[in-house]
Amino acid sequence: MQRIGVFVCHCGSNIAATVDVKKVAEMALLEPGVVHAEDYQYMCSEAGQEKIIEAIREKNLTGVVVCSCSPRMHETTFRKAAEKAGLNPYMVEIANIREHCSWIHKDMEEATKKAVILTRAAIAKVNLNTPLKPGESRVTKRALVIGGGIAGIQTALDIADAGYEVDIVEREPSIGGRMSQLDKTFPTLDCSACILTPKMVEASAHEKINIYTYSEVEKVSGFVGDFTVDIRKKARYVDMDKCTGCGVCQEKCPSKKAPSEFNRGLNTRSAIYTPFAQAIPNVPVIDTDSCIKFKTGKCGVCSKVCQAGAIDYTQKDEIVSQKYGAIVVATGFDTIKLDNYDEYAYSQSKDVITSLELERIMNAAGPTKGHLERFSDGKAPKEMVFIQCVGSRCADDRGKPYCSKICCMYTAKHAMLIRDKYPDVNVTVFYIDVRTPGKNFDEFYRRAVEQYGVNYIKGQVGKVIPQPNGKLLVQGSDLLDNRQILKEADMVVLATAIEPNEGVRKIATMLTASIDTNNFLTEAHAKLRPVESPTAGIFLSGVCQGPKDIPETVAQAGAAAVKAIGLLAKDKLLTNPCTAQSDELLCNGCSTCANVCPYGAISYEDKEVNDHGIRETRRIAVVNSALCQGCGACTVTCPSGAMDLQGFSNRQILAEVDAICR
Amino acid sequence: MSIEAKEEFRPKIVAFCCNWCSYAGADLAGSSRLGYPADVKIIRVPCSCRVNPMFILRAFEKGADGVIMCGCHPGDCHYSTGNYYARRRMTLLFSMLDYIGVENGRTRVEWVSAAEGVKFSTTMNEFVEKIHSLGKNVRLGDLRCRN
Amino acid sequence: MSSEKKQAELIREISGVNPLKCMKCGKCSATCPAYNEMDIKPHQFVSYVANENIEALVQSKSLWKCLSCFACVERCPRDVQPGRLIDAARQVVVRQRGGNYLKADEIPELLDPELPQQLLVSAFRRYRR
Amino acid sequence: MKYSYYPGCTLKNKAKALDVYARASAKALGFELEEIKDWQCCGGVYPLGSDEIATKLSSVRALNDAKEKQQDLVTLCSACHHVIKRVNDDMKNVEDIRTRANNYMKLDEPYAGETTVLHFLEVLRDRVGFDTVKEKVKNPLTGKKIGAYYGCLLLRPGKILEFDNPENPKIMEDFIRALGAEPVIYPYRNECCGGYISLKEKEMSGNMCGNIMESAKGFGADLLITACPLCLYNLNASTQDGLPVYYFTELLAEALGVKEEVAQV
Repeated sequence: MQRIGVFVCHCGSNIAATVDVKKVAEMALLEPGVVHAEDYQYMCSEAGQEKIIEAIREKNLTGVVVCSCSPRMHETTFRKAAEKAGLNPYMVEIANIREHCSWIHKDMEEATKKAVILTRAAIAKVNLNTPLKPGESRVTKRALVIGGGIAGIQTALDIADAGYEVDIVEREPSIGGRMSQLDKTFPTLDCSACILTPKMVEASAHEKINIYTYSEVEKVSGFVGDFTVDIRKKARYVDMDKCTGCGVCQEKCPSKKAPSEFNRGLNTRSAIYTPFAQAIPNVPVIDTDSCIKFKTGKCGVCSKVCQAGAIDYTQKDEIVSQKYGAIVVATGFDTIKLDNYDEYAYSQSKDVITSLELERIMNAAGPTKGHLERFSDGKAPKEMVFIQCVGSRCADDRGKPYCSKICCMYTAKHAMLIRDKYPDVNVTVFYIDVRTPGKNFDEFYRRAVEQYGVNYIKGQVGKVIPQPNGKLLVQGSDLLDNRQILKEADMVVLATAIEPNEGVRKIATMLTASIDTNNFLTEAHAKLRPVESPTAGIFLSGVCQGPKDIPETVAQAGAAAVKAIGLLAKDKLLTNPCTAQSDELLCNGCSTCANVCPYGAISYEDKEVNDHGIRETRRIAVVNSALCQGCGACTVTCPSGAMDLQGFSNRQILAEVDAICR
Repeated sequence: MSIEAKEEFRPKIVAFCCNWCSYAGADLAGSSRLGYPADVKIIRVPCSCRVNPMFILRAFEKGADGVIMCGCHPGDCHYSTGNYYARRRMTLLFSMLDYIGVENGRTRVEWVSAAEGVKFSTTMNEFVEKIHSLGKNVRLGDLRCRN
Repeated sequence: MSSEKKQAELIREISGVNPLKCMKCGKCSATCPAYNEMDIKPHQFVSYVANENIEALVQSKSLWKCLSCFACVERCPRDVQPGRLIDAARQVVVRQRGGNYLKADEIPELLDPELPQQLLVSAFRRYRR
Repeated sequence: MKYSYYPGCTLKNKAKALDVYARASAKALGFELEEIKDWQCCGGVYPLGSDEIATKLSSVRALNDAKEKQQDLVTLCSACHHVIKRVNDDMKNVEDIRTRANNYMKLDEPYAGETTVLHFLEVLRDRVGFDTVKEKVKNPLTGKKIGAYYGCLLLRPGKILEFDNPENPKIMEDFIRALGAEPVIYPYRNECCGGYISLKEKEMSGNMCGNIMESAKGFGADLLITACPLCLYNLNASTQDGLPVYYFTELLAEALGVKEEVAQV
């Protein structure tokens, strides 16, 4: 018989305001095995934990139930406390009477009744708990960073500076990401390239950093500390070692009609190309869809002009397999497609552009060499209209339900830069709310209004109407004036919502990292573990976790790096002891369990057993507890009931069911 | 007994939630204060594939009026494939239960991710309402199991 | 319950619209082709219902200016459907208050030889009980 | 291929052209429009109130008639299409309306939105195919610059009508191309003509149609096509020197070489 102590937490008023905690403790004492019950204001506090330790020691407790917040919050805390008192930590169970009770119920009597039942279930479970001992697994001292934008670069640099090997995998031919496409950055207006390029160089020169560009993650297996990842290095058709980056091939390439991805399709590039001049590595790739050699077999100009002999049309994709202890996801974002918002005439007029396109236009290295001009006729605009929240804050499936967070600030930046460089251009911004939380952000926005005379109108635009004379008629609301405005503009810029990059769901699935309905990766805890995925060993950096500007991204990238370093610094990890085990007297060696195990943790051994005095050799399932992750698939599939899961055994769960239905 | 019978029907509902998605979804429903009836009691399991049909039968035997199982969305299982097994098992189990008189409305599988607090709450509200419309479960209740 | 509260409740019920979903962006008013003819603008309509300010609404001439063209419904980012609210207010007027924007005896004067039947049918449905 | 066909009130009267050219064209394209028996007027506007049942019943009858014949239901007039398509959506997805409507109807088998509602243009696009239409064109309308006027009822609400992208539709433009003419895209093609407002407020609808005409002319259209008798009336009534407006079926019949035939009948 266990000797169980029950500890009921008030959580200040979080629990105590709706649950009669004294009653819960009182009722707990009536349950079998319970020899001690008490309540306290904050069980998780030092003093609260001390109470648990004291009770374990004084009353020789063999099991503990803490009635408190979710086990996802403080199970570890209480288990550690129990361990301090000499109790096996797996003899502690949590009754979740906060998230699953006090916070969702209003009626005190009802909530108390439920809390009593939840406690009863936890007690019933602890009665059947057995001490468990975690195993150990090794840690590969190498990290993988998926994505080579500012988030990935910063994370990689921070991990590498701590002395660990880091690989960056980047899908595009160069690292740099979205930030390399930006012209200036808010709220300081420093040039994006000037602050990013040195970091790119630093990363590529770092002896601990290895960069795979034009590569994608293909397969992930293993678990925290010991992941195995297959990386597909797509064929560049250019030998990285031989290429000197002279650029002659790009100059001479006769196929120059492919839309430039880097310039958002605003101009074209050659079939053999580097996305931008400062690309790292400065080695071009051949885009086989537009290369004449690949399409017709005739051409080969690049090969002829390359003095280094670096062009290799026979190159094939290559798969590299590598082991990692930690993986950081930094896959970034893109702007949404605007097919669902054609009332803004994006597909009907070349002079309606997205903000990211405007970045390229404003950039000296962009398609217009930094001159602000209309794409329809090359003329300089006189009237510019910016429309905010295009696709953001949208309740239906046309757009995104969230605020994209960066648009208010970059629009203020664009407006300011345009007014500064072209004082004769009028700038109007239609906004719903101007959101500027951030250091020096509101001051920045106010400068746009007060110093630069940007005209902010509160109200959304309903329709952009292209006119036969090439102008754009913007039909919008002025809510403060309570009138409908018809404003003629030369260019319209849409603050397009951002969304996680395409393919992130596939990566999340490979990593078994959870992802939300908007394709943002979920953090382990919204406040307390914002850079960790709930899946151990997976960390989140940048916009893949939620909309962010550059300073926030860099801060989060550093935080993700620290978490990864914390993991890599360990030599061994304790593994989850809640693994499956087969009862050799019941196992009939049928192999059903091995077929459903996703980790290949089950094998078969011929073993001599003593079944009620009969000695014989049987084929028996054996679980490798280092590989078993404790999902329990085998336990249910086992026809003879031989498989069971420690910590979540059949008897334990049935006891909980019984306690709840009693 | 006759006095009890006149009492308002408070169904007993057991919810099995996987640790990675649905249990977290339930936590999120809690921290977002999205209420649902107290009749729902949650049991945490590592994965929906840990839910043995035996657990569900036992719940009905012991007088549960409804059982709901929640797991990660298909394709998002923390253990890659667990919820597929669970889905297949539950489809079979529920049709068998329906055959022996435990209506389909008393059993339900729902995929709730860690970010879907709203979905968790609405699902539970709907489910409880459904159980109310079906009334007390007597088909599988085993009086010998009462304690 | 005050009568305005009841009326607001009724308008919400008939329209099936929850005016609290509105984020006050003004896109409905930005898009409305009848905007200039309206005394209470589409976005105001939504907040009038939310604030249960019904008396002003049912007196409004906007009720008879809405074209049911659904531009506001289509373009609303919050799925509020202001057009349905306006129609529900119109229903309240014609059903309960016997309001009647189109009288039978004024029709002959409005006819012309080209006028399609569809026009009369539609106007009858929208303007009368 | 046989379709159930719902003509609607105006097509039997002021908008006969829309109807007869459609039937003749259908024949030429190898499908048949079988008029449903005893159809009743759809009401012209969709009853928006969620408690309005009786006014939706005429549509339900037509829909159920097609269901019993196991045919898809084809419409021509934009207003009829809008009303019937939305009522069908209600019958399929809104439990309250479905139950109450069926209580009135007392059908052998309750109607629950089983019928597929197709606009004539959708038949051309999705069933016949514009490529086939193009092949069967005998007198291509080469050189004609045609503006498609969609109006509001065919396109909105996009989620229910599922006709085309409500802000940048192309079905009529593809139709125009199939006839050998050149489509003119102008931004007012999906803005309202004023609809029923023109009964009492000619000036208001006049202004709106003025914008439409100006825009279409500005982008170089020679003529407009529409699927809606009310749009045609409003557009014609609005401006003195406006562009000519035709029903799309008239141009179709002309291109297919069956227009004369119809005129003789």
